[in-house]
Amino acid sequence: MPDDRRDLSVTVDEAAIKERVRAFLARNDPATTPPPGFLRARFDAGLAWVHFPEGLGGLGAPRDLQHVVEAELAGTPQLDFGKMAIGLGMAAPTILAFGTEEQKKRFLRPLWTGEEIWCQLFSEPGAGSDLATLATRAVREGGEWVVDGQKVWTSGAHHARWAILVARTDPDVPKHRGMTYFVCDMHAPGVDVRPLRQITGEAEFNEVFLTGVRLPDDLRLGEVGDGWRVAQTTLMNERVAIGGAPSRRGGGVLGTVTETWRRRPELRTHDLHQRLLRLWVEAEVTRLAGVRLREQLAAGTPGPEGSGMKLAFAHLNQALSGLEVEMRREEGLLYDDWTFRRSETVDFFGRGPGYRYLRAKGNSIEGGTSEILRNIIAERVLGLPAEPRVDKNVPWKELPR
Amino acid sequence: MPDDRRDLSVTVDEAAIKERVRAFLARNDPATTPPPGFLRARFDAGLAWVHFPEGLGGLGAPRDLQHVVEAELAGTPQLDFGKMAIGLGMAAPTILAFGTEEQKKRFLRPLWTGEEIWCQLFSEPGAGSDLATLATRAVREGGEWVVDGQKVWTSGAHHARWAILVARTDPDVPKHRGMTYFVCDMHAPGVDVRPLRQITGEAEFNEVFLTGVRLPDDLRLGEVGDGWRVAQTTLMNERVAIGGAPSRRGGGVLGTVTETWRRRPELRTHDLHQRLLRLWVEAEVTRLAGVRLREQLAAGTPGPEGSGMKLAFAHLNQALSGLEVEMRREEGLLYDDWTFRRSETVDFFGRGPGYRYLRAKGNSIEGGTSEILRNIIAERVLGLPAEPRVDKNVPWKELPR
Amino acid sequence: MTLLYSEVEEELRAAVRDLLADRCPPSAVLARVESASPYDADLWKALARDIGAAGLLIPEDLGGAGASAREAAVVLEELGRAVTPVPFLTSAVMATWALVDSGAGEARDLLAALATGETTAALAVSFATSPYALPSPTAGAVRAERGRLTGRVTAVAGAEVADVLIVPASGVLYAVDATDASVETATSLDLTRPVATVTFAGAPGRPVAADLAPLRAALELGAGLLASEQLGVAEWCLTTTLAYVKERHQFARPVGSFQALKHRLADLWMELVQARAAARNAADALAARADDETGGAAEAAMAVAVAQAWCGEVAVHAAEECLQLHGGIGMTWEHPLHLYMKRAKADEIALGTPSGHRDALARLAGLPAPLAP
Amino acid sequence: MTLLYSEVEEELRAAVRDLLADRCPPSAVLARVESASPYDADLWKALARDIGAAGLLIPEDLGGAGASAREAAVVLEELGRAVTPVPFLTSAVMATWALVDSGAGEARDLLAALATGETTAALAVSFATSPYALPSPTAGAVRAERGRLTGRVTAVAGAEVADVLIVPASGVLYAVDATDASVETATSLDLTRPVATVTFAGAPGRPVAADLAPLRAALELGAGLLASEQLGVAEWCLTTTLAYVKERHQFARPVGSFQALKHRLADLWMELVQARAAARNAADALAARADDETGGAAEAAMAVAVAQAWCGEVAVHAAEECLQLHGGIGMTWEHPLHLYMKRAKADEIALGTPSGHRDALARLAGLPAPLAP
Repeated sequence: MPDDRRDLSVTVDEAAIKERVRAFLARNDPATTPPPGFLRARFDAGLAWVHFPEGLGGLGAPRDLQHVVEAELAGTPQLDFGKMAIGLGMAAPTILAFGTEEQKKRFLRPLWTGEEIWCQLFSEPGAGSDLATLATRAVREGGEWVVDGQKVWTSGAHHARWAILVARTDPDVPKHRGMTYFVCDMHAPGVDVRPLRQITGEAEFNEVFLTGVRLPDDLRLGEVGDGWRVAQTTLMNERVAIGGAPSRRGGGVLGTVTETWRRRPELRTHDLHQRLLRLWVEAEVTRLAGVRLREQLAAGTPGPEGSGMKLAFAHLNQALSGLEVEMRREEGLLYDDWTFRRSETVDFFGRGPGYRYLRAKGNSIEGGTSEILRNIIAERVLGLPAEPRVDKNVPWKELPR
Repeated sequence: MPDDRRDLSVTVDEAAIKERVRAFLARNDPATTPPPGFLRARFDAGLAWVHFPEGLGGLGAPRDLQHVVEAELAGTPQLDFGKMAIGLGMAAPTILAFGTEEQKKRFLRPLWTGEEIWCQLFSEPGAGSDLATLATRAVREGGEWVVDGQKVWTSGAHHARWAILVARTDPDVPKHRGMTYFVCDMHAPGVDVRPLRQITGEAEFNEVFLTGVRLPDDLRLGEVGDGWRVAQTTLMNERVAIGGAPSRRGGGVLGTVTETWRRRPELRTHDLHQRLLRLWVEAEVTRLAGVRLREQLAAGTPGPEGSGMKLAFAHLNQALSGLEVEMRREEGLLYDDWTFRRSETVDFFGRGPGYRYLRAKGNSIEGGTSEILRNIIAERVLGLPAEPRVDKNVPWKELPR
Repeated sequence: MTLLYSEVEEELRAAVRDLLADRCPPSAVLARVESASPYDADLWKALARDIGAAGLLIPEDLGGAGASAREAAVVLEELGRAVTPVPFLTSAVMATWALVDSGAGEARDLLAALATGETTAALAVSFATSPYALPSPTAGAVRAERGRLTGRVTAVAGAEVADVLIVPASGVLYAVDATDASVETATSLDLTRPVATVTFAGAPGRPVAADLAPLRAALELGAGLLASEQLGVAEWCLTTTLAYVKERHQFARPVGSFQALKHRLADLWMELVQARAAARNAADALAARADDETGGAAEAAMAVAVAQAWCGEVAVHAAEECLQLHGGIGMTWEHPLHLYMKRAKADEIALGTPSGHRDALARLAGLPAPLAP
Repeated sequence: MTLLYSEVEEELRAAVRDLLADRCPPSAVLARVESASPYDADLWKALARDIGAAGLLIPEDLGGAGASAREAAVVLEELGRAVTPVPFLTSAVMATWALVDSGAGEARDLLAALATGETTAALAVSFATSPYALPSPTAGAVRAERGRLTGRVTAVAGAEVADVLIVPASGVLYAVDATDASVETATSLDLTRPVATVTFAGAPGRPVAADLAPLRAALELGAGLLASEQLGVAEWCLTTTLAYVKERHQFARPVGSFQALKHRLADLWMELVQARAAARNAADALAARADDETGGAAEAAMAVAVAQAWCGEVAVHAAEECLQLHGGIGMTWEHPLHLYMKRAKADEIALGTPSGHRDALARLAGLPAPLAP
């Protein structure tokens, strides 16, 4: 099998892909095929993610040929990346790497077409930066697992058909060794999703309470006790997904601030001007670092800059949005809307400066705090020695909490 | 004895001290008595440091009455505080607290009159922030100690008659328990003082090499093995001595920068202006914090702000001197003098901006690095937990280095 | 002059703190800010009655306590520490001081009513107004014509609980009954001190000062004492963060044992040490200024500008560190810290931004701007 | 456009690095800076001969390598990393580019001599001159009268090793033999690139450009490529610090295991990631600009200003962290890091300060200054 795949990827080049897209479009006219059907057909044609194996939405082709497909299929029905981010960015690569053939066949197609939405049940109130200390228990009963616990910061849980879930299956061994990775059925009895209100007023995330949730063993992903290793695949993919720079100079949150600056000369002061110029420069060098990082990834020499990009973006968004509130003076005393309601996205551009200011505070927490990212850079990139560890060889149940 | 002292301090008030000064001046006319003799007589009159015991330069009076003496004796021969800083600020309180009666009698008077200069042999190339790891050995031979090792950052060693010295007397016990505190005879054979050139070009400090230096046991201060505790007294007094704010608004290094700012309008830019205003504010609030700290000390409720003051001064001096070099543009490319020569003082005002910039770098290292000061604040003031320690119960000789 | 707290001040602080601990825990504030009346009128009455807060700055002959800016500052530290939704700063400090500074007869009558706490007032100016840029007599937002006021003022703090509005109009300061104006609360960043739009449509006004000098004095006092409120906000943030990082474990250690956090908290603590000195200095200089009408004005102006330039940013920094070091829980509505962050950010703008105060220092400290090119 | 290094560039880097490791270790630089000749003439010859550094930017038809700003940037990274005391930036980049940009006959003759490295040149302008404020033709420091130059220029970098000085005088660019001028080395902050005062007393000059546009181009190229030197300086500081904190033990741990230091070094590393992208972008834009005389100018100007605004401060920050994290040993003359700190601080001023470049960006990026009050 691995040999077959390698052969295939050698034969699939840009021309072959273009030919394949042409043939696919000939069979499936986007103007007349309803979107769900069109996407299903696209998956079956191996044009979902070309680097996936044949039969699972791909062609076993090099990853960087995906852009050829996207260019050729521009204007055809597209995915709703917002709702599908966790499925596409985190669940799919994990299922591909650790799932059984049955699991891959079952889950990947509706995941990619968006017919089944996924969410992530990792973080807990007591396990944030130290995810491996999580306490949600999964206990085996015959061919099933009974899951009890509380998860938090789950976006899209109220839409989700499935979740990726890490739970503790053995509290008697050190924390990294006693976890198992599951696909959680979000329609199972005992799954309770509650919106979690944020400081912005709205609820982008949920708390998910799991009470006696029964999952058949064939929803387990990877070996029992191997959950940490499986989760690493998920998390690595998460960080790659987050660290994207705006590709346009002066774009992102900076753009909203500079637009106000240009439009409202009466708000300008020298202090604000000097600070804005510094932030403009910081945004631009960060954008260039992102451009360079993408070049490195494309050239096949992935650099460790990814964690740094997230660090830099969090800082920029926070500094810029803080500056904007101050710049507006009297208007900065106002807020657009405190209504408690669900929100599916982070709306940095449609909402007011107060929202941007508050929401940007989460940028240095979600998806790895800036503190954890600095640890990762220090240890994995710079090779600095780890701190003395006190939790390495202690059974999970004996850890101080 | 302690009871006598307490009684005395009750009876010595401001009026009594003024009377005592009057009587002293009647016996010792400052106009006709040569300075050394005048100072010796002042010491003998108990007017050196009023809070010291009678017979040792003091009156056993409250410390805050010292200013009365200083006011009354203004215009009379004064001490050379520059050269005598270590003797007055560090050696004297340590000798008072831990010396034998013989040691106090022998050392305190010439120390205070300046007839004997003191220096400090604490830091070593391998023991900076972690002073307790020091490696200079003192081995007992009969009634003497034989000392071998290398000390560094010793100011005034080339003038000094005596030094306060901490050395390792037992390498087989954990590091804090195997040290002993000595008075080192700087005229003893085997003491080799070499000037240590700094990045400013000059040598303010020395390296001191100790090779088979023999010290009689009566130069030991405190018990054998008790050196760490004795040294704490010295270091606490050092930090009190360092944390002094300029009492004048706009003074210190800030003053030299603002003077240039006012005198040289052609150098001004908005960036520099905004940065200077911020630093001016930071300097002013730091000055006010110093005023408040001194009020607290005088009111008998010493606050923990002392370490913070040193931290703040280091930052201010570095930021201001860096700004000044940049502000001068072309002139900032120049330097006044790289000559390798001894220097007795830190000349922030007589030298050029390049010197100030370079010398100020030492402000966050000497007398406790800013990192160590932040640890002290975090643990002793804020009560944050210590980090896991790996050097607590390990014999000194087995520590990794 | 002293930057320490006197015994009387410490007693005042203890009384306020006890009352607030009892009546205004963070959970109560959180519940209140979403109710129809974000200001806590009962608590305000209790503060006025039990502590004498409403009349603190009012002369004794008018029924007040005749206390100074120093005591008011201590009250504000505590109100900041509890983000208490009461109109102390807006009524008992700013509106009151405009009337005290005026000294006109009508002003004195109003002060007597304010001293008991039965009547509450507010200055009808934007809360973002700095002491350095008053509305000019001709370009002001409100016009007065034969005692009738017409116009609109946005972002007024404390207006919805005010019985009387003190309004600059055509270069004169008027008192207007709130029932004669329309007050519309705006959706505000600071949930615990919302601002409102106040509209006058020919409202009858009683002149309480012949010019706007008392308004300037009130804004300066407000700005100087706001620094103490900011200190209180910052203190709650630091204290709460310290407690949390000592207790919260990750990697089987209290997160407060991680050195990077310890160093950041040490730096933040030093900022608060400086903030306390600056805030006390402003309060002390304002108190001395009131005693000494001739000298002291320049000293007070400088002390106010320094305190505002420093404390506004410290409070924001403390709130931001508080949120970051709380991790996810800090992003939830349920945890009260967002109330402090919103207050800190709004306070940074209130009565002049830090950079506005630094610009004032450029003049006051003789650090002139670059020559025009 | 690419921000990566090409294979050719990596080979060039390896060749320069090998040569410098061999000929110019920090100890050798430390010994040299106090000698009578702070510039290393032998090493400069070796760089010119073995690497072709002197003629890198000179067209092939004049005996140069015809390479672009991208390759020169790589050489400067390595020279920065070793604080090498050779006149590459001053002669082979700045003086050379003024002549290349001019293209006049006399300029071409000089370029042929510079290409071999036998002749070295320097621009007779203050090293603090930014590309945005050229000496005006009438107010220049040097006057030309019938081909004779008179005047004085201070803080000229690379002058004492120059055979030829390129001098702006009365709006024209002249070449003057160094033997006809007086060059006096000043005591300089940067020990590895001292500046000098150059005096002309009726020195004979040969016109090499009819106006000062080539000078502006040379200063812009110099500023843009200085960012790569600053990157090299910063890299040495970070690398040296990392090695030290891994090895230095205090409290029985490598000091690099303390989290506060780890976080600072992680932040510094990110600044360098950004600096590398900015420096590469400037080099790339300058290379593209040379190819495309019509477009590209605005892009290059912006890339240069961004790189200078960022990299100058990063190099200083890296040097300052390097010193602080070395503790006492970093304050000694014996450790080479002070050479990097002095270079970094002087480079921050050279060819425009970071804020000067930010001011340029206010125009280039359309972020106008406040209206005059």
